[in-house]
Amino acid sequence: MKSMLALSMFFAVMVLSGCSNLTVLDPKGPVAEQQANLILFSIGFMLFIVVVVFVLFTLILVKYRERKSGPEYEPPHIEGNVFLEIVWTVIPIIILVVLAIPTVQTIFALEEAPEATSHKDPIVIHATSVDWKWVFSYPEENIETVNYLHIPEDHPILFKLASADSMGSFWIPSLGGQEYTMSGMMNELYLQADVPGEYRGRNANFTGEGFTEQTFTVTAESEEDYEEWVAEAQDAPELTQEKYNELMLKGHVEEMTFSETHLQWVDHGMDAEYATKVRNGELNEEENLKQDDDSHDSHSDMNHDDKKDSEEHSH
Amino acid sequence: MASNNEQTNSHSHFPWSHVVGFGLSIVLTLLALWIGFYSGFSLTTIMVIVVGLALVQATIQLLMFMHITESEDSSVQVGTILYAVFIAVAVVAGTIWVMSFGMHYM
Amino acid sequence: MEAVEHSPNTPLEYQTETGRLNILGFWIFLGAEIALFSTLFATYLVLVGRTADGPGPAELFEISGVLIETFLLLTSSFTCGLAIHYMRNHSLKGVFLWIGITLALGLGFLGFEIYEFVHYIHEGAALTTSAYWSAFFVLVGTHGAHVTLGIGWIILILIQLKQRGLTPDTSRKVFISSLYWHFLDVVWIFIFTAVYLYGMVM
Amino acid sequence: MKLDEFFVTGDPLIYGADVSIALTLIGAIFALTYFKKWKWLWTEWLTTVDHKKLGIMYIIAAVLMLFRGGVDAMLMRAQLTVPDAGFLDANHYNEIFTTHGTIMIIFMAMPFLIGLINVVVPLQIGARDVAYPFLNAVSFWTFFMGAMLFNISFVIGGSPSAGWTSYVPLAGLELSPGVGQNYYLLGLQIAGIGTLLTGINFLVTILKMRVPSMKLMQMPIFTWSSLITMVIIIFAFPVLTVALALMTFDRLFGSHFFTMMDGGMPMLWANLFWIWGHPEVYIVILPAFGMFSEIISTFARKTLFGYKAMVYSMVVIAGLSFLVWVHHFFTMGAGGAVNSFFSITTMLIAVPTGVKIFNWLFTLYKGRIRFTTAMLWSLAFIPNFVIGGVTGVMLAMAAADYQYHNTYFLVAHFHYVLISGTVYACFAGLHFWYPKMFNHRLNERLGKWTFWIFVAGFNLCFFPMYFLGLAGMPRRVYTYGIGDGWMSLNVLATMGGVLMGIGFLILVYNIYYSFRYSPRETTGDPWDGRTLEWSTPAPVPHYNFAHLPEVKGHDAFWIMKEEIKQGKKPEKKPYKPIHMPSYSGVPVVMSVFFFIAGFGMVFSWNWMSILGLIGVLATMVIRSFDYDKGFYVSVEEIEEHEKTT
Repeated sequence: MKSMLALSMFFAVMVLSGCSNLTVLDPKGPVAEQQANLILFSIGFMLFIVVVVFVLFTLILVKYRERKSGPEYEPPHIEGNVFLEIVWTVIPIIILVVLAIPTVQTIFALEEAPEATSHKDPIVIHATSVDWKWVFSYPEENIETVNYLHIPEDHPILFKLASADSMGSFWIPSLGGQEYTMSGMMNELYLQADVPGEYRGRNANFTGEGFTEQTFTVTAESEEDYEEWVAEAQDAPELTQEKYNELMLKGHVEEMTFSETHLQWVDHGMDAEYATKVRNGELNEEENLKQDDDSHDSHSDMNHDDKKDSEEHSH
Repeated sequence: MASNNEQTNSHSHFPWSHVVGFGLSIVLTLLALWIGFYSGFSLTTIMVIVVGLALVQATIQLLMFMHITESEDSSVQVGTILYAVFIAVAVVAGTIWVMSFGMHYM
Repeated sequence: MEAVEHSPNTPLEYQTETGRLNILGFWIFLGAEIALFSTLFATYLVLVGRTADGPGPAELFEISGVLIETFLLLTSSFTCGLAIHYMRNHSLKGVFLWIGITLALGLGFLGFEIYEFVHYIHEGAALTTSAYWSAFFVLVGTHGAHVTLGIGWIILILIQLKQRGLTPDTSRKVFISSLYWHFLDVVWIFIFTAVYLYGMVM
Repeated sequence: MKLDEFFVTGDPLIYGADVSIALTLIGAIFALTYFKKWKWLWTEWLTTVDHKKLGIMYIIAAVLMLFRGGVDAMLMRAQLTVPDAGFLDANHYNEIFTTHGTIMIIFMAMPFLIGLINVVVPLQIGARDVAYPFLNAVSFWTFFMGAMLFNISFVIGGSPSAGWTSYVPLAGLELSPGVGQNYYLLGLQIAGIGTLLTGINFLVTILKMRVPSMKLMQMPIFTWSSLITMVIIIFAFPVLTVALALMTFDRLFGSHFFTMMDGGMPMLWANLFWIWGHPEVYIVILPAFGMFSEIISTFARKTLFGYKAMVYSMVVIAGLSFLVWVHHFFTMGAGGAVNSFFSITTMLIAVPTGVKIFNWLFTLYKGRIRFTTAMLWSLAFIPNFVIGGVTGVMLAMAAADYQYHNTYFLVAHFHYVLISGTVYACFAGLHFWYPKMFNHRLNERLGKWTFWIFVAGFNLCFFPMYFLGLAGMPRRVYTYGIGDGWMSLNVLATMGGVLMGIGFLILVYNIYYSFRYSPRETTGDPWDGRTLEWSTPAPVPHYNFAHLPEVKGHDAFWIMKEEIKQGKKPEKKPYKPIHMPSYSGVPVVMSVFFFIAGFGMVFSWNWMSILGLIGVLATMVIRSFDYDKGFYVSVEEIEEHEKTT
C-alpha cells in the first residue's frame, strides 16, 4: 500500500519535472532508498493538503468575488466556528503523527548498518575534508586515496567523518544523505551501494573559494574487482608526512593513491589543530617526530577501537 | 493601584523585608558552599541542589528587594521574568544537550 | 495626561505616566538581559573542560576571594534596597547615605575582581589561553562591565539628585538603577554557583 | 594598510558601483543645497521622533536595501543560468550570496515590517505616540547606521564571503582573514541594538498606550501579531548579540570560542546562531500574518474568522519558535534522540500555521471579495505559502532532511515562505497603508501589473529549484558542469528572476507615477477600513487623534461606522491640549558615533573605536541630563488642523 502510494507519487513528480535525473529519488543503495521512500511517503500527504487548500481557495474566490452587476450583497457577521476549528486542528495533528512515526524510525535505523547486509563486517573508511579536497583512508587495508573512492557492492561501509579545517558535509546523493565533517569531532555514517556504477560525491556545506570543485567519484564494484583494486593500491607509493602536509595546504589536487594512511600521524577527529599548524609552519621537524611517536600509540588504540566497533556492529 | 502595593503601607516602618531577605541570602550562600565542599554528595546531586538554592535566592531578590509584584503592571513584570526563565532553561539545557555529542572523542 | 489620579501613598516613581512606563520597560529589558546572560552561561558550560594546554579552574580558583566578592555584592544589594526604602520615606539624606555605601561596596567588588583577573593572567590563564578561559573571562567580565556601567550611571543619577532633589523624575531614575543593581546581584548568584562552586567542586 | 587595500579594486562591477555611489551622493548634496532643504531635512526628518515619519524612513531604507539585495540576486541568477559560466568568479559569487542573504533578512525584511508597524500600530490602538519616542528614533538610526556600515564593505575593505550564516571555522580569522567578516559582525551588532529597543518599545506601547477602552482581546490582529513579534525579538536578539560579540572577540582579541585552536568549538556558533535564527524567521513572518489578516478581512467585508484562534496560534508559534533551532543542523550528527525531538517540535509548528490558513479561507467564505492590489498580494500568499509550508514539513523530517539539507530544495523552501510570506506582505501592506502615509494611493493598474509579473516570476524562479535540489544541486555553488543536467531548470529560474526584477521596477515607477498623478485623499478611509487607523483624517495630524476614540469591540472603526449608519450622531466634545514629545538630534548623533566605533573596530583602529565609544557614552550622558518634558499642542492648533481636514 505504502509503496503503491509512493510509486504513484513518484510518477507524478516525474511528469511534473519533465526530467528523469532526480538523483535523490533514484536510490542506488539501501540508505538512499529508505530516505527516498520517506520522501515519497511525505509528498503524498503534502499533495493531499495542497489539493484541499487549492480547491477550497479557488471555489471560494470564484463564488464570493464581488460582481460588478448584481445586488449589493452585505456579508454576514461570522466570528468563527468552534467545530470547524477543532477539525482543522486535529486533522493536521493526525497527519503529523503519521509522518512522525516513520521519521523517527528512519532516524534511528540510519544510525545502524543496513539490515539486509548486517551480517557482514562493515568496511571502515575515514573520510576527511581538507580545503578543498577529500582524503579517504582505509585503515584495515592500509591505503589512502584522494578525491576518489572504491567500494564493494552489497557491503556496508562505515564512514568516519572528520575535517582538517572548515566544516564540510560528506554527501553521495545516490547512496544516501549527508553528514557534517568537523575538525576535532568524528561523525559516523553508514552507506551502501547495491548497484555497481560510478557515483558523484561532494562537499555540500559551503567552505569558501574552492567549495564548488570539492568533489570526488565513488566507484561501486563487485567484491572481486574491489579486492583487486585494493591489492593494486597497496603497491602505490608510500604516503609520507611531508607529502601529507602538502595536502593540508588550501587548493585542489588530482586523484591520488597511497599505501599507508595519515592516521599514523594525525586523526583529525581528535586533533583540530593539525592543518592550521602546518599552514603556519609551526610543525617543524622536531615536533613532527614527537607528534609521530605520540600518535603511533593513539593510532594503534584506535585501530583496536575500530575493530571493537565493527565487532559490535556485526552482532 | 495602591492596593497591591505592600511597600506603600509600610513607609515609615523598619525595613524588615530587606533585613530578612539579606539574612536569607547569606544563609543560602553559606549553605550552598557547605553542600559543595563538605556534604560529600555526588557532583550531580550537588549541582542540582546548589542551582536550586540559587533559584530560591534569585526569587528572594526579585520579591523582597526588587518588589516585582508591587506595581499595577506586576503581572506583565512577573510574566516577563517567567518567560525569560523559560528561555534561559531552553537555551542552557538545550545547548548543553545538543552540544554534548561527540564529546567522548575529546 | 500626566495627571492620572493616584493615592498620596503611591511612591514618587510611580506617580507619572513616564515613571510607570519606564519602570515596566526596564523590567522587560531585564528579561532581555536574562536571555543575554543565559547565552553566556550556556557557552561557558559547553566549554568547561576545554582548557587546552592552559590551567584548569580548580587550580586557580580561591574560595576566600570569591566569598569576599560575593558578600560585597550581596551586601550592596541590601544597602541599595535600603536606599529605596529611605527614598520612599522622602529622606534624601538616607538615599545619599545608602547609595554611597552601595557604590563603595560595588567599587570594592570591582577591585577584588580586577585583582582576581590580574592574578589569573599572571598565572597563565588569559582570554587567549583556551576556550575555557575565553568563556570565563567573557562571562564574568560581562558581569563586571555591567557593574562598572552601573556605578557610572548611579553617579550620574546622584548628581541629578543633588541638583533637583527627590522628584518623580529623579526617584524614577534611582528606582530603575536599583532594579539594575539587584539584577546584577542575581546574576552573580548564578556565576558564584555555575562558575566558582562548580569549578572548585569539579 | 595601503590605499588599494582600503578601497576595493580590480572589478568593473565595483568601479561602476563606486561611480554611481559618488554621483548619487553629489546629486543629493547638490539638490539639498540648491533647493535650500538642509534645515528642512534636519528639523523635519533627522531629528524626528514621530512614529509615522520614522516608519516612512524605515520603509525607504528597506526599499533601497531590497534594491541592493535584488541586484545581488540578479547577478547570482546571471552566473547560474548556463553551466561553466565565467561571469563571476568563485570569490565574487561568495560575497554576493553572503550580502544578499544578510541584507534581505536583516536590512530589508525586518525594517520593512518594523516600518509598517511603526506607522500603523500606534494608530490602530488609538495612541498619540509610542511609549518611548526618543528610543524609537535611536532604534531607527542604529539600524540605519548598521546597514550603512555593512553596505560600505562593498567598496571599502571588501565584503564578507562566508555566507549569511557565517559558519566557523570558515568565518574565523584563519580561513577568512580580511575585514569583510568584521563588517558583518559589527553591522549586525549595531543594527541589533536598534531592533532590541524596538522590541521593548512596542511591547510597552501595545500593552500600555492603548486607548483605555480597548481590551487586549479587542486589539486589531496586526497589533496582536506585532505584540507577539516583539516578545520574540526581546528574547531572541540578546542571543545574537552574544554570538556576534563572541565571534568578534575571536577575530579581534584572540579568544577561542569558535576557533579550531586551543579547545574552541566551531559547532557552538551554529547552535547559538540558530537559537536566534529560528525565532528570527517568525519575527519576519508573524507581522506578515497580521497584515494579511487585516487586508483579507477588509476586502472580504467580513470580520476575521476565528479571531481568538488566530491569537492563540500565534502565541503557540512564539513559544515553539524557541524549541526548534536544531532542525537547521540535523546533519551535525547530534544523535537520534536530539534529531527526533527537534523533528517533532518543528512539525508541530505546522499545526497552528494550518489553523491560520483555514481561518483565512473561511474569512473569505461568504464574503464580498474585492480584488484590489493589496488584496491580490494577500490572496496569492495563501497558495504560495502552503507550498512553502508543506515543503517545510518535509524538511522537518530529519531522516529525509539528510538528503535535502544544503540543497536547492532548501533554497526553494525558504524563498517560498519568505517571499510569499514576508515580501508579499510588505507589498500588500505598502499598497494598503500607502494612503495613510503619503495621502494618495498607489496606482491600481500599475500595481496589478507588478503583482502578476512578480508572482509569475516568483513561481517560475523558485518552483524549479525544488527539483534542482532533488537532482542533487547544492546551494552556494558558483557554477556547475554540463554533465550535471541542471541547466534547463536553471534557465527557467533565471527567467523567473528577471520577471521579478521587472515587477520591482514597475513598483518603483508606480511610486513616482502616483506621486505625480494620483488624486489626493480627502477622507482618510480609502478602503472602507475596519480598524482605528482609518478613523484618522488625511493627512494624519502629528498628534494622531484629536479625541481619543471609543472602542466597543474588535473592528472598532467598523462598529463606529455602523452606529453612524444607524443614525447615531457623533457628539462634539471640546478639544483639550495634547502632550507631545520634543524632537531630538541626539539619536542620530549617537548612531553616527556607533558607526565610527564600528568602522574603527572593523579595521582594528583602536583610537577610532575608542573615540566612537566615548561619543556614544557622551550622548547617553547628555540624554540622562535632559529633562525636556515635551510640549502641549494648543487647542487653537488642534482646531486649525481639524478644520482643514
